[in-house]
Amino acid sequence: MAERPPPSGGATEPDRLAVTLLMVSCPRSTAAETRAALRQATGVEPPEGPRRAGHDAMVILGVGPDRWLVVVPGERAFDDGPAARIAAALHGLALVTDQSDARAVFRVPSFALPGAAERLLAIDLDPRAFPDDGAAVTEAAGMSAIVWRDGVGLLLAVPRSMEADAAHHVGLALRAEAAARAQTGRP
Amino acid sequence: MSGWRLPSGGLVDRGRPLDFRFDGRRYTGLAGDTLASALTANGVRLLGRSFKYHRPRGLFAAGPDEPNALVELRAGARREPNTRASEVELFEGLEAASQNRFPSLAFDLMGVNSIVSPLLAAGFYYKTFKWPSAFWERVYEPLIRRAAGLGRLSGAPDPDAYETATVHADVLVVGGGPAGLAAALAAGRAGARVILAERDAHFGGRLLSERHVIGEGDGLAFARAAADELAAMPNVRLMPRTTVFGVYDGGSHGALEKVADHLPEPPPGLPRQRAWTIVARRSVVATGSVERPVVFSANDTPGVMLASAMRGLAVRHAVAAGRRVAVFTATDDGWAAAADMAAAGVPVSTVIDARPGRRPVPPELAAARVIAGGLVREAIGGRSLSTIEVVLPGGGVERIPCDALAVSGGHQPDIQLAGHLGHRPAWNDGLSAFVAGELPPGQRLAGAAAGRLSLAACLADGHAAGRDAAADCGFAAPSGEAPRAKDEPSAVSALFHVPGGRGKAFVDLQHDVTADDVALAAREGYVAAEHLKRYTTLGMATDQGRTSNLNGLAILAALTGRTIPEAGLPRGRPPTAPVAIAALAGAHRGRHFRPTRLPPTHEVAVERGASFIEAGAWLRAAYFPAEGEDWLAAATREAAAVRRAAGVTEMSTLGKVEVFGPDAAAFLQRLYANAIDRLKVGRCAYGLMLREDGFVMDDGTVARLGDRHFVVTCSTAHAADVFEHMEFCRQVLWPEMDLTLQSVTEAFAPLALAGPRARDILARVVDPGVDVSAEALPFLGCLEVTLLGGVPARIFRISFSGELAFEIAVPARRGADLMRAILARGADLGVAPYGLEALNILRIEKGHPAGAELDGRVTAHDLGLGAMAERAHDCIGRTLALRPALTDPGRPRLVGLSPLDGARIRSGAHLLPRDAAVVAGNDQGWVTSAAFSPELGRWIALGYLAGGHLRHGEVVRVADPLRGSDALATVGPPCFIDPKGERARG
Amino acid sequence: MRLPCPFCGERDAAEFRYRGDAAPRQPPPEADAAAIADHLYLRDNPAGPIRELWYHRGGCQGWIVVERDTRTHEVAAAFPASEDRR
Amino acid sequence: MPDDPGPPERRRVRRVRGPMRYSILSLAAEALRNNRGWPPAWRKAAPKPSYSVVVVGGGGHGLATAWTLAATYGIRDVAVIEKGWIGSGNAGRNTTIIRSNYLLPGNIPFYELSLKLWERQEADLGFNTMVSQRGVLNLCHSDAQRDAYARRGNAMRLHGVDAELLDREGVRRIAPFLDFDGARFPITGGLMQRRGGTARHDAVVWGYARAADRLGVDIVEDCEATGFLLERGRVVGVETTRGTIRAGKVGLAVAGSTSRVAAMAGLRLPIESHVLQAFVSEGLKPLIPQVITFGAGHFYVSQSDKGGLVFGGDIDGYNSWAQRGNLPTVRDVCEGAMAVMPMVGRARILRHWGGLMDMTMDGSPIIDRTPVESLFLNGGWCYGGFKATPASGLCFAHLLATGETHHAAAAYRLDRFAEGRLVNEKGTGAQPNLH
Repeated sequence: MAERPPPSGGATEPDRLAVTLLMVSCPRSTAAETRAALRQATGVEPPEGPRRAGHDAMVILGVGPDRWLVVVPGERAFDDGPAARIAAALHGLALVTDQSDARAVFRVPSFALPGAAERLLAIDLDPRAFPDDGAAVTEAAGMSAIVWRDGVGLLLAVPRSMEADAAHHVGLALRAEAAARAQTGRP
Repeated sequence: MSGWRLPSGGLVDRGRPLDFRFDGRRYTGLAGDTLASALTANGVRLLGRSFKYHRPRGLFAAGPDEPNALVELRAGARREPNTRASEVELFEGLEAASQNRFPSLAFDLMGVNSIVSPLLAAGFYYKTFKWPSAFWERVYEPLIRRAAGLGRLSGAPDPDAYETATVHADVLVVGGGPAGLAAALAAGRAGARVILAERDAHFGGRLLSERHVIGEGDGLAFARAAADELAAMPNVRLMPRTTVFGVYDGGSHGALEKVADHLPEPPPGLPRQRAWTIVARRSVVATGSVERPVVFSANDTPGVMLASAMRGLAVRHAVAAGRRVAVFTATDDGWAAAADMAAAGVPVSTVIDARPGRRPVPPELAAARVIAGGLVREAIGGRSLSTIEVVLPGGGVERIPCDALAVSGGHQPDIQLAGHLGHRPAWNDGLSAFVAGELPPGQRLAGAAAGRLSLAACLADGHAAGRDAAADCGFAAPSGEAPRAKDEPSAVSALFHVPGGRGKAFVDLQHDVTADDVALAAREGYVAAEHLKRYTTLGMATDQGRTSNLNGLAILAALTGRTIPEAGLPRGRPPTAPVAIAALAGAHRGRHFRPTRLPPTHEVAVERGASFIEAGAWLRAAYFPAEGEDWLAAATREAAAVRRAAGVTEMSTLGKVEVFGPDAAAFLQRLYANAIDRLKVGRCAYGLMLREDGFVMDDGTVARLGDRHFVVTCSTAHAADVFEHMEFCRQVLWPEMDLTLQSVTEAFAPLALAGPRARDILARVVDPGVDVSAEALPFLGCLEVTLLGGVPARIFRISFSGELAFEIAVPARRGADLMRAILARGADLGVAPYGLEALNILRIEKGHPAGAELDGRVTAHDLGLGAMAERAHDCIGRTLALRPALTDPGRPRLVGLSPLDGARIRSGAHLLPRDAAVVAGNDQGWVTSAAFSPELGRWIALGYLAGGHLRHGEVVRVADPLRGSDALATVGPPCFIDPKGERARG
Repeated sequence: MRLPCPFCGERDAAEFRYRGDAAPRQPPPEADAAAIADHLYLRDNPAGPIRELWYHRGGCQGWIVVERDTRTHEVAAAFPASEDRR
Repeated sequence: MPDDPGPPERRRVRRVRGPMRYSILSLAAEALRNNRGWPPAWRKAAPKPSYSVVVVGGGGHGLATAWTLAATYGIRDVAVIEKGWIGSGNAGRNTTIIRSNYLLPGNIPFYELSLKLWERQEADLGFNTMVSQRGVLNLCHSDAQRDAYARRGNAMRLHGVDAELLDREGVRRIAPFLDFDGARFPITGGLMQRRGGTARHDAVVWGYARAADRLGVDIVEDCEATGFLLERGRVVGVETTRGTIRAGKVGLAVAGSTSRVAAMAGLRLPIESHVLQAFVSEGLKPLIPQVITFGAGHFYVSQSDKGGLVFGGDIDGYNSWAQRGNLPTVRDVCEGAMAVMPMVGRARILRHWGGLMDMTMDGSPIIDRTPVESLFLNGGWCYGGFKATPASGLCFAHLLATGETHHAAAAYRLDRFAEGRLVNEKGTGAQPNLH
C-alpha cells in the first residue's frame, strides 16, 4: 500500500484528475426503478449509504438518501459516451445532472496518508470508520468535498469555483506532511 | 552569584554547550537545559519585574506554573512576549529579554510603585481618577495602560506558518508521567487506538526530575522503556511537546503541538505550531499536580522557590539554585525534594518542617539542621535572598542565613481538564486540596491528578484507568501487569499562610496580590470567590492562578470564618495553558482566510484586462477599462453598448437549482409568492420568494424544462440559503411531496447576451439549424439547443438589462469559449464585455431590485409587488405578509429618484421632505443604489421613501451629512427607461 | 460537539446549520396570522432535553431531528426529519 | 413621583453622599491607615417580607434599574434578588464595549441615551467604572458594505449621534497595524464612532450596587427566584430560596435566563438561549487603541487597561444553557483575528468562556409589561446587553415607576413580533442564530 515518495518534490504537488461526474437523485416514488435502471446502465449496484461501488471504469458513490454520484474516468464528450447513456436510461425516472464541470477532483496519494488528510479533513479515515469502499460528503479546508478512495490514494472532489484554493490547501498539506516526515524520520 | 552547575548528573549534554543571550548579555548553557535552568546555572537570579509594584523577581516554579520568569523570547517579528523561561527549551543563539521594567531590570524606575504601594491597594483605581472625567482617556488611562501589561508584541505580522489538524482515537491519554505511561501501555496492549500527549519534549514527567525506583531499575529507565514500547505499537501515537489545552463536547479535545519552538526558527515546510482537534471516545487525564507555595512576608524574594522546581533543577538539569539552601516544607514530598537535592550535590543546610514532631531524616540529609514545627515568616534580601526569619517551635524567632529557600506547602491535583464542561470540583481534607467531582463523559483521572500522590499509587491507578478505558471501547486483550514501585510517604498538611512578617506577603506573585489585598477585599464585602478574584485580579495572570488560587481562597475563608469550599470552588476554563491566536487560525490566513470563488469566464476577463471586485466569496469583473478609462467611463461605455448594440456578461454566480418530480410544480407553487403552476413547458417567469415571516427572502427566475422538471435561479448572495430553504420545505415542511432537488450552480456557465443586436449575435454561435427567432424563442421562452459545434446549452430569454436579452447556459468549462466566440463573432456588431458596474447601471435604469434593495426588512408591497403576495394560493409567508404592519401604505416604498440640476446622489443618503430640517424626526427613507445613466446622461437612483408610491412628482431632500452633501431629487417610479418593457419583448 | 448524521455517521456540529426547536409542528395552511406568528416567534427554549432541527450543509444535505440536552450538549439520538412522526 | 425624567443630561439624580466617598483624598487617608477603614461596598442585605418593587436579577441591568428607581424616581423600598453573587451573569462575562452606532430608528435613540448615561456614570455613581471613549471602528470590505455603513452613519447623524465614514487611508491613519496588503477581503474603509469605547464591566456592577445600597436598596445575594406569588392573575410576590418576598411590582432583569424565569409565570417568549464565547489574551503593552470590528468575518477586539486583548466573534449557533462553547467557533474567531490583524498571531489566548444570550427573533431587546399584571420584563438583550445597561436601567425603572413606556424604549414592545413591527438590524428571519 504505502508507496515511498519519489525523490523529486513532485510528490508534494497536488494531482488533479479528469473525470465525468453525474449526480443522480430521484423522487421517493421512483427510487426502486431508478436503482434498477442505474444498475442496468452502469453494471454497478448503486450503494446504500455512504459507500463506493464499482470498478476503475465506473464508480458509483452514495452521497445522500436516494442520491448518487456516478464517476467515470476521463473527460466526457457531450453527445455520446457513458454520461449520455446513463442520462438517457434514467430519463423520466430521476434527475440526472452533469456535474463534471461542477467539481475539481484532487488525489492525495496513499503514501501521504493519513498525515496529509488529517490537515485537510476532520473525518476519521481509520479503516474501521472509513473502510476501503467508504465514501463521504464532508468539508475539506472549509470547502465542500466528496471523498473516496481509489487504488492509489484518497480522492477529493471540491467545488469548481474554489479549485485554486483547494489546490493551495492540498499542496500545503502534502508539503507539510513531507516536511514532518523528514523531521521525525518517519518513512 | 547564587546558582551554579553541579559537576555531574542531570539529563543535560555536557558535550553540547549552547550560547544564548539574556538582556543582551551572552551566556552558555547545555543541550537539555531550559532557559530557566541555564540562567540559574549562570548565576542569574533576577529574571523579571512584577506587574504592579515592579518588584524584583526570580525563578519560582517549574514548567507552566511559573508566575515570575516571563521573558520576551526571540527578536524582530518573531518576538514572543510573556514566555515562561521554565518552558523554553534552550537552543543555540537563543535571545531573550526581561520585560515590564524601565529602563533596566536591575534599576526599574517603576519600582517607586512599591514605595507608594499602600495607595495602590486592590481596586484603588475604582476609587479615584474620576475627575475631571475627560482626564481618564487622556491622562490616567494611558498611565495605567503603560504601567500595566507585561511583554510587547512586535507589531509586525507573525512570519511563521501554522497548521490545524484533526485526529481520532479510542483512548486519549493526557500526560506522559508515570500514570500516563502506565495508562497508555495498558490501553495500547489491549489493542485500542491510543494517543499519548505530553507537553514536555520527553516522556516521564516527574520521573525526569525526581529519583525513583520502579521494578528493578530507576524511574528514568522505566520511562524510556515505556516510551520505546509505546513507540513500537502501530496502534499508539506518541505526541510529545503537545499540550491538551481544552475539553469540548462529544469527546473533542483541543491540543497544541509545539513543532518548532525548540528551534531557532521553523525549518522550511514546517509550521511553528500545530493546533490539533483530538476526537477520542475515552480519555485518561494524568496531568499530575501543582505544588502549592506558602504565603509569608517577602515570599517573592528571588531565591525563594517551590521545592519541586528546585528539585527539578538539581535532578534534571544538574543545577544548584544556591550555595546554602534551606527547605521549608509542610509535606513529606518536601523532604524527598531535600534528599534528592542533597544527593545531587546541592548543599542543603536546613530543613524546616512546619509540622511538629520528629521524622526519620533521610541519610542524604544527615548533615543538615532540622527544625520541626518551625515556620518561615519572612524572607530577607531584596533582590536576592540572604536570610530567612523562622519562628521556632518554642515561639522564639531565629534568623537563618541562606541564599535559596525551597518551599513545599502541599499539592493541588491538576484537575483543570475535568472542569472544562462545567463540572465543579470537591474539597478533600486529606489532601488539603480540591479534587475532581463529577467528570466529563468518557473522562477518567489517573495518578496525582486523581489525588493519588505516591508513585506506586500513580502507576497502579494509571494502569487500571488505561485498561478500563480500552475495555469501554471494546478492547480486552491482556494489558499485562501494572508497574510497581515502593509506596513512599506522601502526607501533606494544611499550611497556607504564615502571618507576622513585616513586608508584603504575596498570594499571586505575577499580579502582585498580597494577603493584605485579600483582607481589604473581604473588608469591602468582595467575599464571593469570583468577587475576590475580579476585585484583586488574584489568579487572573498568565499562570491562571496555578500557585495562587488555593492560598487566596484559604486566606479568604479564614478571614470570613468559612471553610475553603464554602468560600468558593475554582472553575476551570480552557485553555489550560495559553495558546497562540495564530495556531488556532492555522493555514486560514492572508489570502487564504476564506476560499476565493472564480467564475468560469475568469480567464477571459483577465485576458481583457478587467478590473475585479469582491462580491461575497466571488471575484467578479467590475469593468473592462479601455485605454485611459476610469471605472465610470468604462462602465458607462459598457452600459451604452448594451443599450445601443450588444454586451455580454457572466451570470454564473447566481444560484441554480433543478427541481424534478411529480410534485415539482405544486412544490414551487408553495415556494413562490407568484403563481408558478400555470407556467407552460418551455417558458420562464419571475419568481418572488417570501420568508416564513412574510418578508421578501429572494427573487429570481423559474423555468419549466418539462412537465415535471424545472430549473430556478436565485441571487448570488442567497444561493446557499435558498437551496437550504428549498430542502427544508421538501424534507421538513412537506415530506409527503414527491420530488428531488439538485444544485447545479457550479455546473453551468450562464452568460447574458443583451442588446438590440443580441439575437443576430446569438444566431452566429448556435449550431446550424437551431432557430432563435422571436417565434422560436419568444420573450420569457427557453430552449435546449447545441452551439459551438455540439455543446449543449440552455437559452432563456429573460432580461435584467431591459434590452432584448438571452441567458445562455453552457457546461462551465465551455463558458470561456462561448464568451470568446460571442466577442469575436459579434465584434462587427459592436458587442462589448460588461462587468458588474455596467450590470448595476442597467438594472438601476430598469428599477430591478438587487442586494441593496432586498435587505431582509422589505415586503412585497414595498417593492410594488403587493399584488403577488395577495394572490389567493397558499405559499410560504403569505399569511404573515398580509399583516397590517407589512402592508401599511406609509411604509417606505421603492421609488426612482432624479436629482435636480444633474447633481450626484449616493447610496446611503437619507430622504426628507423638501424643506425639512435634517433631523431624525423628518427622516422618510434612504437611497439604496445610485448610478450615472448613459441613456439619460445624468445621475439616477433607487431608494425607499415613506409612502413613496403615492408621491411621484414630489421633490424631496437628499441629505448625506456623513459625506457633506445635500441635494434635491424628484420622486418617480422605479424605472427610468422603457417603462412598458417593449425592448425586452422586441 | 458531534452529531450522528443518520446518513453520513458522526460528524462535528460545525458541518451542520442549526434551525431550532423541532416542535411544534407547522400550523395548517388555514391557520390565522396569530397562530402562525405564535408558531414562528414563540419558543419553549427548554433548559434540558430538546428535539431540534439541523441541516447537514457540509454533508448529505439532509435535514435531521436531533435529541439533545441543552444543559450538557449531550446528544441522545438523531433521525431524518422527513421521518419525524410527531 | 415624577413622570418622564426628561433628557438624562438635564435630569437630577440623588448622588452618593456621606462618609467614605471614593476620591484620591480618602484613598490617601486610608493608605496611611493601611486601608483598615474601608466599609463594605454594599450591605449583605437579608430579604424583608415585602417591598414595593422587587427586581429579579442582580446583574448590571437589575442593579441599574434599582439605582434609578431610588435615585431618579424616589422609590427606595426596593430589593434586588440575585441567585448567586451580583454580576455573576453576563455583566461579568461580556467584552465591555459601549457604542450607539445602530441603523434603525427603534434602536438609535435608546443606545444613544445609554451612551450619554455612560458619559456621566462616574459622577452619578461616585465610582470609577473606567468608561473609556476610545472609539469604535467598524471595518468595511466592499462597496456594498460601505453603502450600508453610509446609510447607518447618516441615520446616526440625523439622530445627533457622532459618526464618521472613513476611507481606506482614513482607517490606515487610525489603525496602521491592520492588514492592508495581504488580506483576502481588502479593507476599503470604516465607520467610526469616536464616543464609543469600553467600560470595566465588574466595576459597573459594583458601582450601581454601592450607589443603590447607599440609597436604601436591599441587594440580596444567594437568593434565587423559584416561583411567583400570584393572586387573581396578578403577581404579588416572589418565592425564593430565602423565603417568600411580597412585592407591589416585580421586574425581571435576568437576561440569559429569561425564558426559564418567565416560564414560572406561565410565559412563553420569542427568545432562545444561545452561547456566545469571549476571549482574553495574556497581558500586553498597549497595542490596539480602539475597539475594532472585522467586517468580513466574525471578530471584534479591544485591549483592556490590564493589557489583555479582549475579543470575540459569533455565537456558536445552537440552543444552549451551558455556559461554554466549542472549538469551531474558537477557530473561526482566531481566523478572523489573523485575517484583519496578523500582528496578534503570537499573542496567546489566556482564557475563553461562554455566556448565555437571550436571543430574540429580531435581534432586539424587550422592555415591556407582560400579560401578567404587575410583572414586568427586561430581557432579550442578545449579545448587546452591556452597552445598554444604564439606559436599560432608566427605561425599565421608568416603566416600573410610572407604568408608562419610556420614549427611548418605545420600539421594544413584546407585541411587535406578532404584529410584524420588528426591529431587525441584521435583516434576517425569525431565526435567532442568524441575528
